[in-house]
Amino acid sequence: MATATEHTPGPSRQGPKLPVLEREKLILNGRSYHWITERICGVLENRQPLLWWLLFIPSALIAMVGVGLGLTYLVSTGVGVWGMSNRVFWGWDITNFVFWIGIGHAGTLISAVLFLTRQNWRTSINRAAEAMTIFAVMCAGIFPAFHVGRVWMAWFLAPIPNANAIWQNFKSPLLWDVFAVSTYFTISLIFWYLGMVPDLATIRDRCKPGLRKMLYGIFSLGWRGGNRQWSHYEMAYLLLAALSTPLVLSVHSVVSFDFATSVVPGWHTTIFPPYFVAGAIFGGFAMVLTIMVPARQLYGLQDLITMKHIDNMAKIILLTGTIVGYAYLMELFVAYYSGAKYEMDAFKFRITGPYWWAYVAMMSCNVLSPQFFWFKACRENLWVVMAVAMCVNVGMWFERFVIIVGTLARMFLPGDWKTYSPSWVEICLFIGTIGMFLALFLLFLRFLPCINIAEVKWTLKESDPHHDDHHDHPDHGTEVVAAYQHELHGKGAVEAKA
Amino acid sequence: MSKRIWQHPEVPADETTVSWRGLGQLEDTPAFRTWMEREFPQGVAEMANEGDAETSRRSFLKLMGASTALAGFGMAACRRPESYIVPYNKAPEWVIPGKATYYASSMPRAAGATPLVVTTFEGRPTKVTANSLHPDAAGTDAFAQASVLDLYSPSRSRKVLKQGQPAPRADFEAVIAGLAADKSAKIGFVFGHDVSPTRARLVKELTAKFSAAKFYAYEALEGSASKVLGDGVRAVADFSKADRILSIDCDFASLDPQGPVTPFFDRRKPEGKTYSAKPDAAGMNRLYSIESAFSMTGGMADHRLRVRPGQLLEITALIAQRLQIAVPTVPINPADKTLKWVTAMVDDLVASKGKSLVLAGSRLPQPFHVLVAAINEKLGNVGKDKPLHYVRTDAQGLGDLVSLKTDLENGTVETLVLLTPANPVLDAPADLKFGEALAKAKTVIHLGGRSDATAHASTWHVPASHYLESWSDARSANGVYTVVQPMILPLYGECVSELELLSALLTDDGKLVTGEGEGGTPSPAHDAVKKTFEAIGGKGSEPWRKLLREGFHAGSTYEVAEVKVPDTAVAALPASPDKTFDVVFATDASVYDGRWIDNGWLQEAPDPITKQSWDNAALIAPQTAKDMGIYDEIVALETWNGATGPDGEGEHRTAPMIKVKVNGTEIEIPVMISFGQAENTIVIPLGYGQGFDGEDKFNRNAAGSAPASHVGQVGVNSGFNAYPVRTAATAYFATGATVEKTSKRYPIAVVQEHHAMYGRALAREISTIDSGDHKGDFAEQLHNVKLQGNDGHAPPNISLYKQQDRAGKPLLSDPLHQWAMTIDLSSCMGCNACLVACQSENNIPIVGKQQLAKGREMHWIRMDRYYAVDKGNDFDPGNPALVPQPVACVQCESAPCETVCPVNATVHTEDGLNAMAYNRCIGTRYCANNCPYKARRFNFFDYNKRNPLVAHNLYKGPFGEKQVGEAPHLQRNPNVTVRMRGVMEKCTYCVQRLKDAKIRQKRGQKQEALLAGKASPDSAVTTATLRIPVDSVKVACQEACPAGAISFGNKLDGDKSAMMRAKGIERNYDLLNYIGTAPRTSYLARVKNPNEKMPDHQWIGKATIHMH
Amino acid sequence: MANFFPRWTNFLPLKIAICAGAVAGGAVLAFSYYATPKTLAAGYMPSQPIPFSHKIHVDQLGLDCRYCHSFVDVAGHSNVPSNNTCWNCHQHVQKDSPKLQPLRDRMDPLLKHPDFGKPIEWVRIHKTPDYVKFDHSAHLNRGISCQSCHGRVDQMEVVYQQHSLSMGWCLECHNAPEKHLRPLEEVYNLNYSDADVTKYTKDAGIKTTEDLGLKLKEHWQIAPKASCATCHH
Amino acid sequence: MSTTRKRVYGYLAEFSSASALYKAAEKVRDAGFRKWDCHSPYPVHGLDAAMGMKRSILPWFVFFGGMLGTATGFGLAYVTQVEIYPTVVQAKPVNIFTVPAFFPIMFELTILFSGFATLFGLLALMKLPRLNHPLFASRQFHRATDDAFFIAVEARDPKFSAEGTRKFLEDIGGKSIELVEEED
Repeated sequence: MATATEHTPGPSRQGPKLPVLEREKLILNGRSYHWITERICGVLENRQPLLWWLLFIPSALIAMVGVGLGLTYLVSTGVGVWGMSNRVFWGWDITNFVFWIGIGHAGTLISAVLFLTRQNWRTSINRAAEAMTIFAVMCAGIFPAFHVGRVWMAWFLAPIPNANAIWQNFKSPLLWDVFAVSTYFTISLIFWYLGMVPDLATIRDRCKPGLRKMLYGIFSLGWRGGNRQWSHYEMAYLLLAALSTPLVLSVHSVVSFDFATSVVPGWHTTIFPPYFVAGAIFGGFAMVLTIMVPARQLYGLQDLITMKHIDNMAKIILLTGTIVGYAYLMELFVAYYSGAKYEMDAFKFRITGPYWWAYVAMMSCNVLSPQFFWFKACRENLWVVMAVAMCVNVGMWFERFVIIVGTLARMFLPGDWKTYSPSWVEICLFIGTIGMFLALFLLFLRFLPCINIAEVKWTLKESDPHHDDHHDHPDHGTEVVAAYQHELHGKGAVEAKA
Repeated sequence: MSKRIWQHPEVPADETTVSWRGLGQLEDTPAFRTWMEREFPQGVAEMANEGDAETSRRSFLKLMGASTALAGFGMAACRRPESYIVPYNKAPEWVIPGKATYYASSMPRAAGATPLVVTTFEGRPTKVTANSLHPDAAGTDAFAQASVLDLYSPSRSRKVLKQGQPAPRADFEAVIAGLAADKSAKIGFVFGHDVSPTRARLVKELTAKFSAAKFYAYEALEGSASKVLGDGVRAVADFSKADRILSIDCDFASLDPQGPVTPFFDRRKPEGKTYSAKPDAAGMNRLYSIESAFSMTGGMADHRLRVRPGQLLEITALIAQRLQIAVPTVPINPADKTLKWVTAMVDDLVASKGKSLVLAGSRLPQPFHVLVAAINEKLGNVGKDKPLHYVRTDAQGLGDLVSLKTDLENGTVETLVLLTPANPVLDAPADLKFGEALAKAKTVIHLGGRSDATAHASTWHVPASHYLESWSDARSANGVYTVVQPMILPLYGECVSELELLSALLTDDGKLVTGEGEGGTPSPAHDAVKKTFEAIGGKGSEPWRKLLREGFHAGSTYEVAEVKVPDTAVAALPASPDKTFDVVFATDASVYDGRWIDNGWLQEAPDPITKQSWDNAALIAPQTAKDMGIYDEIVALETWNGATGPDGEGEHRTAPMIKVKVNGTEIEIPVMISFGQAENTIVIPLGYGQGFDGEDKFNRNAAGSAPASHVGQVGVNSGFNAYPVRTAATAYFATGATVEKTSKRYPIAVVQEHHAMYGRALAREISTIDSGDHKGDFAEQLHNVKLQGNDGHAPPNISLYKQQDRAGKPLLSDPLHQWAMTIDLSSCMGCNACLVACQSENNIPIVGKQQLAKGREMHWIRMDRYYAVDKGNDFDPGNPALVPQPVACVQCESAPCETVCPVNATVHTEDGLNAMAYNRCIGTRYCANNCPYKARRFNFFDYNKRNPLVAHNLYKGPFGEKQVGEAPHLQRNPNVTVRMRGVMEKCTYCVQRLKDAKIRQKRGQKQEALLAGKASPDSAVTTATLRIPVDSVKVACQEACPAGAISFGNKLDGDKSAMMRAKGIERNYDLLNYIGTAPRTSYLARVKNPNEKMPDHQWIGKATIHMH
Repeated sequence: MANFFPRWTNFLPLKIAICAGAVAGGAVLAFSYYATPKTLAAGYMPSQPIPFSHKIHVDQLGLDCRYCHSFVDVAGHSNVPSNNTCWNCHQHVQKDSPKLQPLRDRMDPLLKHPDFGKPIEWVRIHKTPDYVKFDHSAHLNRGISCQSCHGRVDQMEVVYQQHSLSMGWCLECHNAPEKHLRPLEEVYNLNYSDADVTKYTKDAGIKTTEDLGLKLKEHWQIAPKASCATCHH
Repeated sequence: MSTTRKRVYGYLAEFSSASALYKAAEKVRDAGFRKWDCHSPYPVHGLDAAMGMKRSILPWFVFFGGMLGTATGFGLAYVTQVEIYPTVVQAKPVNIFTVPAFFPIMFELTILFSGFATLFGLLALMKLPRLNHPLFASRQFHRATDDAFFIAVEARDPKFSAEGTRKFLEDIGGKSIELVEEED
């Protein structure tokens, strides 16, 4: 992530030459605070490019038709309009659910885990990634909510005191799921919104009086940027990051429990939680790339979302893709090592049985395609990056399909084996959620700051109150110091004074 | 006015006995007798007359029509809608609202009546089951179980038709009156092959009255045995006495009954019928089967030889020859293997002389019956106390269809009354051209339950009363006089029963009285039956009451007929020419000869062999299919990778169409692979393709020969009609058929797509002999049943948890009852009786062909049927073993489904059931995914509210057509919730019956207290008084099973319960034991009893034994 | 520049929060009180085609419950009497009462009324959903009185639903049946009280009906089930 | 700005950069002011110390919120599953040994309640939402969310004086010093 350079000290320097790690700049071309404000707010203040409309209108239509009509037909007629049977009880519904919820994970990971690990490069992408989380979880939520046979009875899932004196089964992974996903959505929403408050205030302060100013004013809560607010705010942000990190790990673990706690061969395996979490991060980053690379071009944000960001994400995809590939192989080994016929068969049929093509798609998209990222040239070529990201999106969908359908269609008793194929309603609904996701994301670009303005400003060199102090510090080898080093020294200085 | 005899201030002392019959709950105690006298009181003062008493209890529609209006599905509104309680105006006798009443009756059938106990609720018959008191009781089959649905079928004929158009019944009554007046009428009557003493008596009276009257009997699948044995003579087998049985293409266990079959199955259990003896192969019978395609019987066989039908006679002659019966006319050149097989088998038969039994399929041509009669005679098997005896039935002097045709053509018969359950216009041999002959009659009166092709070809069609609506009598297989009594007045006013019609013709004025007479007098059929019975059982009301109570007259049997061994000089049948195929016109397990085509339960029940539903297909062995060029590769029984078959799977499965040309005519029909079938043989089940509408894939409605009006909603567009290629000479099979491929394909619905166990020891099998394959002798194989397959090396399951509640008590806390079940694969043949019984008991909907193809069948019992062939089998690798395995919810003690339900909709009950609360279920379907047995069924649509039989209807949602008519709802069991869409359902061991039994038992506490005169707090209540008597409560599948394969009972009864004894024997194993689900239903491994001297003995009983 | 939002808006969020909280809390309270079977079902008192008074027939005339509800201890379903049960007496008694006109129309052939022979449609008061299988005989024969579910019907001029009949209400008794258990002799005695206890026991420690209920529970091995299939199948 | 007499909110002074703000803040702190604040477009590091502020007490809110969540999760699960209506599922015990099955929900509720505690605790500590504020009346304050750094000293502060404070702010490098008055 950083390159070691030999730095030539300025002519005024005396003393030994010290090699230091110079960070690549996160914001290029020495942009000013105001430029950043202008640039980011410009995305939502200027007229939208034609392309926005060209994308938004079809997405919104697809969302309305696919999700709206699809769900209306589903609820009015019955789950039978989907392709499931009394052999394969889950199909595209839960596949899509796990797919979308997995995508959400990158957002939280970027905003929370990278925050805690002081990865400042996250600042340019975290807002959009968090938005993606919210929208992906919304898309995901549609499936478990509406896949139930009696959606009008879904309130049975909520622990409400009732005249029937009956409660939920707290031992059910599905109930854990309900709690995990709703908590995840709520916390992500809080995190996203709180992170946005100072930026909404920025927009508010740029607005002329009117409806826009009122709305931004209301949602920015009267933010004044006073340090007595910033102080608590930063603490809250840190706490939320600390809460989200275990949460994001738990959510996909709990999703994996749906499978791992069952008795179904091919599901009943303890490696599922880490395997699912890694897969979720993997798929999530691919989706971030899929969306951010075009958005960056569209709105000219190259100075904010730099090739360094893309490079970093590509490396994460490579890492998690390799973990996922390891998990795929380990599954096979564990099945072999168990010596249980049913376990071995489950994987044999997955790989060679009626859904072999799904397995091949999964393996080639998830394990093989990221291997391009070993090469810097590939990581720097946006076309390759986009292609791999798209592959991973597809591959991760197939992973869930293989796990769910490939397993259920060939379970314990050959007498009940029957394959499954989706109906047009399921396909429509899935495409509808893609439309919904895009439409929501485009609305987000249109109305909300897609990059965290305050945090980006914070990463500039001059935002460190001590950035100009260092000329006086003889123990520094260079005046060009990485931002995080400034922070460290800045703190030391404060403490010394206090 | 009032007839409410139960209106006593005090309670009858022992009204615990409402479902006394057949439940074994009450032994013959004095209290029981007292109660019986009260139940059937002599000379109850309030009764106006006897007939009044008989009809009043059945007058439910008249009195209680509004009661069903109560069942409404109301969402809780702010204030609930007003609903009404509509009591009887005059309460009918013996009807206790909300309680079942049981009546003994029977279902008349060609092979002998099936004695039944009929469950009725407020006068609605809802369920039939075997009358176990009857001496010829042999369980029920799927047809008997499904017959109750016909009563309420929306396809049922309910209007009188004249030339196919609705006409007033009064017009028809005038025709009858005219006929009755004309004593010289040239009138002919065609009956079915069922035997009714009253009908026989009326025939005599008719002969006396109408001098020109002629009588015939016809059913489509009739055989020619009586031509060999004599008029009205039948062979009846007594399987309890048969040590060795040879079936020559005779499905005696299922579709071709030759006598009460339960004793056969009893002797398939090495531990004896009730599992009380030590396992011993000596007590078992041994079944040899020679057949061309798998039948249920063939699946049970210890040794099975597959032979194309054209060679069957040769094999039969060979057997005769080995027994020194000369058959000079039949050329005998058997293959080596066949000769060895037959020789060893005949040796075994000879060794069991007098205790062996040879049966030929009743539909086989005459020469077979000649030979088999001679063989049985030679083996000394015939006679009293022998496995076979001949009886003379009441159905004598009846002409056949050929003579009827002649009589019609030459004008001997001008008025024809068709009373047969068959459909001769459709199902008569094609070369007879019966339809043309029928047109020559002046008047044809057709009495039938369906407005089928014959109904439309007749002058008059009259809707027939269902047997549950009409008075009649019948004889069971051995000739026991058995009553058919109505449970309900005919649902539709125009219905007429056979005896009512005959009675009307016998009256002077020809007045047709049906249902009940004016002023509630009984139907003339009642009087006729009573008169017949008086001659058999004696006069007076006591024998009559006993008959109605028990359903049969004990001691009455057919007279034994002496049959002269016929001349063995039989004519050879034409040989099968080279490169042609033999075609078997098979009896269908779902529609029989086509008469059940409108019965949804039967249509939906998968064929026990092919597992196909809703259609028929030409069945062909894999090798033959490859030879024909239908498939490029031999279709494998088992693939290494679990791939889908060549025709696809589920909703995408289509079958290639072929043209079969035989007897000079050709039909197009889809092809299915059937394993274990003889090569070069095409099996085509009969009875399908009776009517088509615009939804038919091949637009066969356009041809016009089979319009949709000939069938109802169930049977329309169902299957392919093979009758047009069947001739009188080839009524059962034909030779010389040629086959042509077409490019067309037809979608088929197959419930089970994979036929092998894929190396998993699921339906286990052992043999009674040591075959030298290191699996040891019978004892060792028994010992290792539990270790077959994966279970041999899986470590035991140890739970981390103690199964305790807060107080440290066990979770399954009921100290009185812990339910469990065993299913004995040794006697289960895989018929659908249990499946249909479950459907009728538990209000299970049908879903239609399209849904079924997708795999959305709702049957709580999935009848898995596995084929297994040993890799080393060099005798006949194309002849696999067939092992059925019914799988319903096994009520795991540690049920994986329960823990995953988020809303507690499925939890365990205290007595060990895996309960399902439908109204709590939200339909996540997680439970079903996590069920290793896939025993759960999901209501993907509102099958109960949206008619699944109307094309695309389910997919129309709120705009779809609602269920047709009110009648199907009347069949519902009021004690079982009718499930709505979006909920999961499954077997719960008929929990409604268990609960009912428990409540009845607990009521005993009160009886005891009151009778002893003690204060109730002092009355003794012990575990013994509260526990249901041993094995007294039966579940629906168990009751229906003709093979006694299902044992059910209370684990806490210990060895007193047959179920617990079965659990104690070594054959007992848990399905998928290694997962640790601790199922309450366990299976008993199938035992094959091969003959060591047979050339194929080492491949017998090896379905799972080599799996590990 | 001036403030876009007027000063009063500073307190608006708090006011909105308080109002929303109050409304939501109120809604929950109102719903849990009014929209539960306790309120919705209990107290239902429809008028019947014939204003039959249980008070007169039971309390004053002393008829046993089973005179009319004759199968209540035999069947799961408690039957409502058929017309001829009423007619047995009322063809002789209260022959002219206008209240009984509907009965006479149906039962007296001499009136030649179009309703002759038709049943009377009584308005159903106690109703469990169709997926609930409540068995009267199971309760009555094990010492649960009519009164436990139906209240003092003998004191009712017009019958109304006294209890909610909700599942939670059922479970209360299934978990602690002793409060309702009584000797079988007292099951139809709706007037059963602590005073009756001494008739059935000499144990001085047993003073209240609940004490006796506890004893009966143990003695009769009463262990009501609470799993689903007890009522739902 | 109107000429009517209004209540004074305080002085608002702009500083050129984050470091200028930082140094000025130290001086304001050392001068003993209490009611004052630094406004910046992003959180300036170290400013808490420079302003002499204590560490935020928000973590305590969150801690107790989280504990409440854990307790709610445990209570809800245990009371309903073991006490009120125990159901037998997959032969799992219905006593304290079944609690491991409740961990996921206890965990999730811990996080959920912590999250709400963070949100509402933060709003309470920041005294937001407050849509109207005298500073919004300033003609330059809107730049505080863009690229300007301000120190606002409130008139409520006991050390505040109309002239002295202005001078003080000028001395520490403040520019465009503005007297902010409350509107009504």
